Amino acid sequence: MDSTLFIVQLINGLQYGLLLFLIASGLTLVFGVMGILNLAHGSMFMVGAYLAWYFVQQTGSFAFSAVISAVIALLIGFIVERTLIRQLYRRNHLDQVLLTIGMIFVFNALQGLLWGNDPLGVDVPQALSASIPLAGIIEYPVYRIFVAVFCVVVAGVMYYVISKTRLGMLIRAGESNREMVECLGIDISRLYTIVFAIGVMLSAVAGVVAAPISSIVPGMGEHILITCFVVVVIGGMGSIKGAFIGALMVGLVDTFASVLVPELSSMMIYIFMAFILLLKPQGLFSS
Amino acid sequence: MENNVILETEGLCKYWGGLKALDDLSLAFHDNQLHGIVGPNGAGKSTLLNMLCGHYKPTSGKILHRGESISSIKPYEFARRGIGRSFQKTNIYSNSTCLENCSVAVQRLMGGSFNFFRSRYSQKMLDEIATQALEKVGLGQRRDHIASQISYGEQRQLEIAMVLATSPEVLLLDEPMAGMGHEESQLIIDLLSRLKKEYCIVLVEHDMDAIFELSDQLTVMVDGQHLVTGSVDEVRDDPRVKEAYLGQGDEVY
Amino acid sequence: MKNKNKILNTALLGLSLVSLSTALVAAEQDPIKVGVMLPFSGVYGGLGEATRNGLKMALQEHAADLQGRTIEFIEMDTEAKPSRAPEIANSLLNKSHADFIIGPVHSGVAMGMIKVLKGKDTIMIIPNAGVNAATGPLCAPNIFRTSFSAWQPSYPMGKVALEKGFKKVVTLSWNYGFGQESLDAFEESFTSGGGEIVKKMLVPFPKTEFQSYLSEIGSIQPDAVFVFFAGGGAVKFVKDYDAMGLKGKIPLLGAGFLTEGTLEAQGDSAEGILTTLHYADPLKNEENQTFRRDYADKFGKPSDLYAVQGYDTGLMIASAVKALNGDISDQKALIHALENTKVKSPRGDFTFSKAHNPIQNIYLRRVENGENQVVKLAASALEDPARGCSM
Amino acid sequence: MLLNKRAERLFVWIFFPLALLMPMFLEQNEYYVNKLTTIMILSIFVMSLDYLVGKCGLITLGHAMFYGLGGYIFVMIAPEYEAVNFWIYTFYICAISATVAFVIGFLVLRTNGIYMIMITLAFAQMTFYYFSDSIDFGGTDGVFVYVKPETSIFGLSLFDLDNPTHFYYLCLLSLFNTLLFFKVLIRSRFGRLVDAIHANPGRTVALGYNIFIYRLVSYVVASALGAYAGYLFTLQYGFVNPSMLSWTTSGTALVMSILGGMGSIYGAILGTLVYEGLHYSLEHLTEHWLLFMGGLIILMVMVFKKGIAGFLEDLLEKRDGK
Repeated sequence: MDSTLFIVQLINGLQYGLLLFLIASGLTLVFGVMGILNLAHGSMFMVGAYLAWYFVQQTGSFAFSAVISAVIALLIGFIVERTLIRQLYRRNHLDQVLLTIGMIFVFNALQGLLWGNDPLGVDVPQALSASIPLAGIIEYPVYRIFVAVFCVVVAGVMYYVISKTRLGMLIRAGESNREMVECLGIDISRLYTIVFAIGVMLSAVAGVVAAPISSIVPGMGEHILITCFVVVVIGGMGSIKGAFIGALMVGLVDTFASVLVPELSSMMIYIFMAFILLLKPQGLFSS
Repeated sequence: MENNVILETEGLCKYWGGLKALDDLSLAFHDNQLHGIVGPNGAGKSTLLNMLCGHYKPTSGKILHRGESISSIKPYEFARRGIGRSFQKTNIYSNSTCLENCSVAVQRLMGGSFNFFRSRYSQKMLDEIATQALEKVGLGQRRDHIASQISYGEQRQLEIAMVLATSPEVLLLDEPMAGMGHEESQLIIDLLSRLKKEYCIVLVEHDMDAIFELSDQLTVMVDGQHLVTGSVDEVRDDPRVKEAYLGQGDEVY
Repeated sequence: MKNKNKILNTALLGLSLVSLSTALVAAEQDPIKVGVMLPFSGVYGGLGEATRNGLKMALQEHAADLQGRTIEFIEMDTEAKPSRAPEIANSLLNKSHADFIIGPVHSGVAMGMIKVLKGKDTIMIIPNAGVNAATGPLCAPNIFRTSFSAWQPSYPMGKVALEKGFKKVVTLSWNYGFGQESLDAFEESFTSGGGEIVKKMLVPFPKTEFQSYLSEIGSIQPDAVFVFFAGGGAVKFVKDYDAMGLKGKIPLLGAGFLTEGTLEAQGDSAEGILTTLHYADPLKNEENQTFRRDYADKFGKPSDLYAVQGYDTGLMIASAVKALNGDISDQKALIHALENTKVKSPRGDFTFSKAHNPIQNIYLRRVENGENQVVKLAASALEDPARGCSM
Repeated sequence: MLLNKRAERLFVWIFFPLALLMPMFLEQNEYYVNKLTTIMILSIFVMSLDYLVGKCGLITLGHAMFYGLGGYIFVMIAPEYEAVNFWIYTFYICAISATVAFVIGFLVLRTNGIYMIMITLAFAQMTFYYFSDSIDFGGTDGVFVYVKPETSIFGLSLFDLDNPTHFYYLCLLSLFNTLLFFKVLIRSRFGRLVDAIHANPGRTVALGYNIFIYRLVSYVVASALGAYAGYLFTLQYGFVNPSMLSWTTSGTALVMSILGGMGSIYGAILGTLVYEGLHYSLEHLTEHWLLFMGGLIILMVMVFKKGIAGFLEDLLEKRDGK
């Protein structure tokens, strides 16, 4: 591989990794604070993409669609937490796995009912539809760069919120000690609702921004979910920082594996994960 | 007659991050003696016990069993060397009968734990040893009761019975009388005074009356550090102890 | 809105079927049982639905050919899960005693079905799955196919590429049977005419993160790229190909599925892509014009390739039943009748090869204004070599 | 007593005699015989999972890996056009998958809880992709088994695997043996340790047991049985496909297991029967069966925690109480 191609692939890997971070961050946040393993997280990614498609069809404005989709996702998160997830705090991981598998079924069925099964696509918003020349004949789409920047901004905002604000303080406290937060006189169940809804929204927003660069198909959530698992397991369950590092690693490993060892490329991230876990059974940044 | 040293620590330290839970502790525990350990909350008593049974690994320093360093062996190997422990919070198999609780303990010595086919109920000898352990702590009549349905005091006794059923030489007891009424405590005190004739016992306990009554050797710890070790009378009269306790103000005796 | 239409249509379809069957209630014979094994949920759900619509439409139109016999449909959702295929096929064979079993879309499911149905007392007709083996090593008297073998649509593209003067080509596909067979077929005709495959890339199925592959293509700079993708993957690939600036610089060739049912989602990115397939929506022949008009009237949405394949399956059944005067109890006679059917399909007339695969025209198409316009006939009456079939 | 719950005895006494007679009623309809066979094969698989999750407390989301391996190992080691001996290959397959489970268990069991769920899943995905991408084993299209094994022991052949009814009885026998095996295992001294480790791992370590070894042995045993189920499934229709290894297979098996009653072992049969029955009827009722299936699973987790076995046990106990 010559050096220009290497750099292009590096960009590809980082960009993919950043998108993975956006999806995985909600998963790891919800797990870290609430101890809930949400297998339906991928379904929310799918829901985000379908919502984006639907509203772009209706209104033609991507930005508007993004906002309204995020709000709807927040609502879904709120309702799901209040009605279902709430019952699970004192149960074991097995019940969480089963409940969220049931949710995957329901979301998939609803998607079929509401939007059918044809592959759909969302156009890249006009303002971001250009490409910039990169090397040789290769151009790099501006939208992908926008996605990468967006993900970095989200990461930055999350870092700020968690380390500097009151909500962040509660989140950190909730991670380490549920009783302590309760002693502080904070309504922990409200905190949980907020965190879960934010987690759902992050996943859906990832679906929205990924919509123009992916094909919107049934089952898109499950595929991405498993990749997100790899990310958060490598990073350490519950660690946002870990999810960030893990996502970049997975993005790079996946990209370079597909070029260098194509026969093994689909297995490579799992092999990589097994390797990390051999060294650190709890992931890189587990708390 | 000088009793043999069974268990020793040499310069034992445990740090949690920057926090020194245990700092440079050197103690010796003797056969057929009860060694009491007291100190205010956070003095490092439980940490010490957790290290003596292999649950925590020392940051530095050594644990010696019969002169041999055992700091690096696996937790379950401590029990195999005859170092048995009870826990601060009741830690039993609460959905099984008392007999079954002890049977698990006995089975380790009896063997057959990899026998897939032979019924666990088919060996008399195992039952007998387990029953003996129960009888030793006075739970003979509770043999076939489900552990979660006996009284709290009895559960603490059961826990000691389980340790006894492993045929240990060292008993590490973490507050066996915590949360008990006076009468129940008295039962345990009687039990321990009988047991200390046979075993090396390390007892961490907040009940000062009990510990003064039972201890052959007594160690006072403060803030993870060793303050004083000696007989009950020596410790009672030591000015440093008074100061430490008065200074802390939360333990009165 | 769209959904309402769908429900309404389903209801209408149901009604018309009811009226159809009541009209023929006088007929004394048992109904002909047609088992349908298609995916109605998941990624392939849309394909399954179109195929079923086409099938029912043909059998309704040709109700008169059935010699008074009615049709009873037994529909089973395969979920495109191969591991469930044997069980469902078994249920249609042994529980419902279906005379015909139509399906599937997915090649893996086809393998599972063939395993159960091969040589049994039913006729299996494959309306889509293209796995070569079905009319190759696994061919059997009671297995027919109305669609194509993986080899068929891709083989003629090799010649087209040579005609266009391409010498060095990169091929790319998902790493699964159908994709590989497509690439092999292209390679077969392309290299035999002196072309060179500079690189063959296989993407793990169903991965749709194509950036690294596209970057590599950009750095190799071949004369053209030949790909096999379908459905969601095809949408994503075509859009990414454009976004990476390769469109217009390196011509994109593909097996026709690249631009079937995906053009709307692909948008402008698909313009100019050359593909070969046994059908194209705008084909000028009369059958196709009528078919497309009627289908759109009936189901409220435009027809597609999969609807055509389902439709042809229906035509084939109707014509065999007619030839036998409604008596399909003798399997040998039925197979004979089916073998000799000449299907007047919207794709143009076709007949069956010895291995029971269509002998059909393959068209070269080019995407213009969001439609696959026919450029020319790439191969006329092309017959699959049916390697390994000993029938 | 081997079967210590009343509900359990009742079930075993009703189910097995009934299952024994079933083919007589269904002789004319091969489909139901085949369907029941599939259910019994799945029950073996679910039972091995139930043992791992419910009895040992080892939650895995990768058990399908062994189900698939059972089939693929057979395809790998058996000659394509020659009938091999069923029993010998049963041994080979169990031995090979046990070896695989030993190695993987060694890595997986170092972790616990959520990590174990994830890592088992990762290993299963790894195998899934390996077989999906492998051309030698048919990739996503899968492979056929052209010749079924013969079943002679010392020249005596009891089962003809091409005959659905014979195959049915082979699976019934296998299911019965698996149930018996697990029941004996749980009653044994090894079973005492399994119970102890599940109830209170920390205490068990403090009593001097190396719990890792016991977990590993359990994992190996359950995996080998899972592989045996996959082997039977492969033989039933002579077809192996990577989707046997997919995580949804593991997930569905978990649902069946909890529906039946986690840790009850015989509940695995109940759970599989009911799940498959529901699936079958919903599928025939509505195109949107997925919605109802999902709803039912959610409902089950919320209000039907103990599963069918637990429900039956409570019911019988209540009656006894009166």
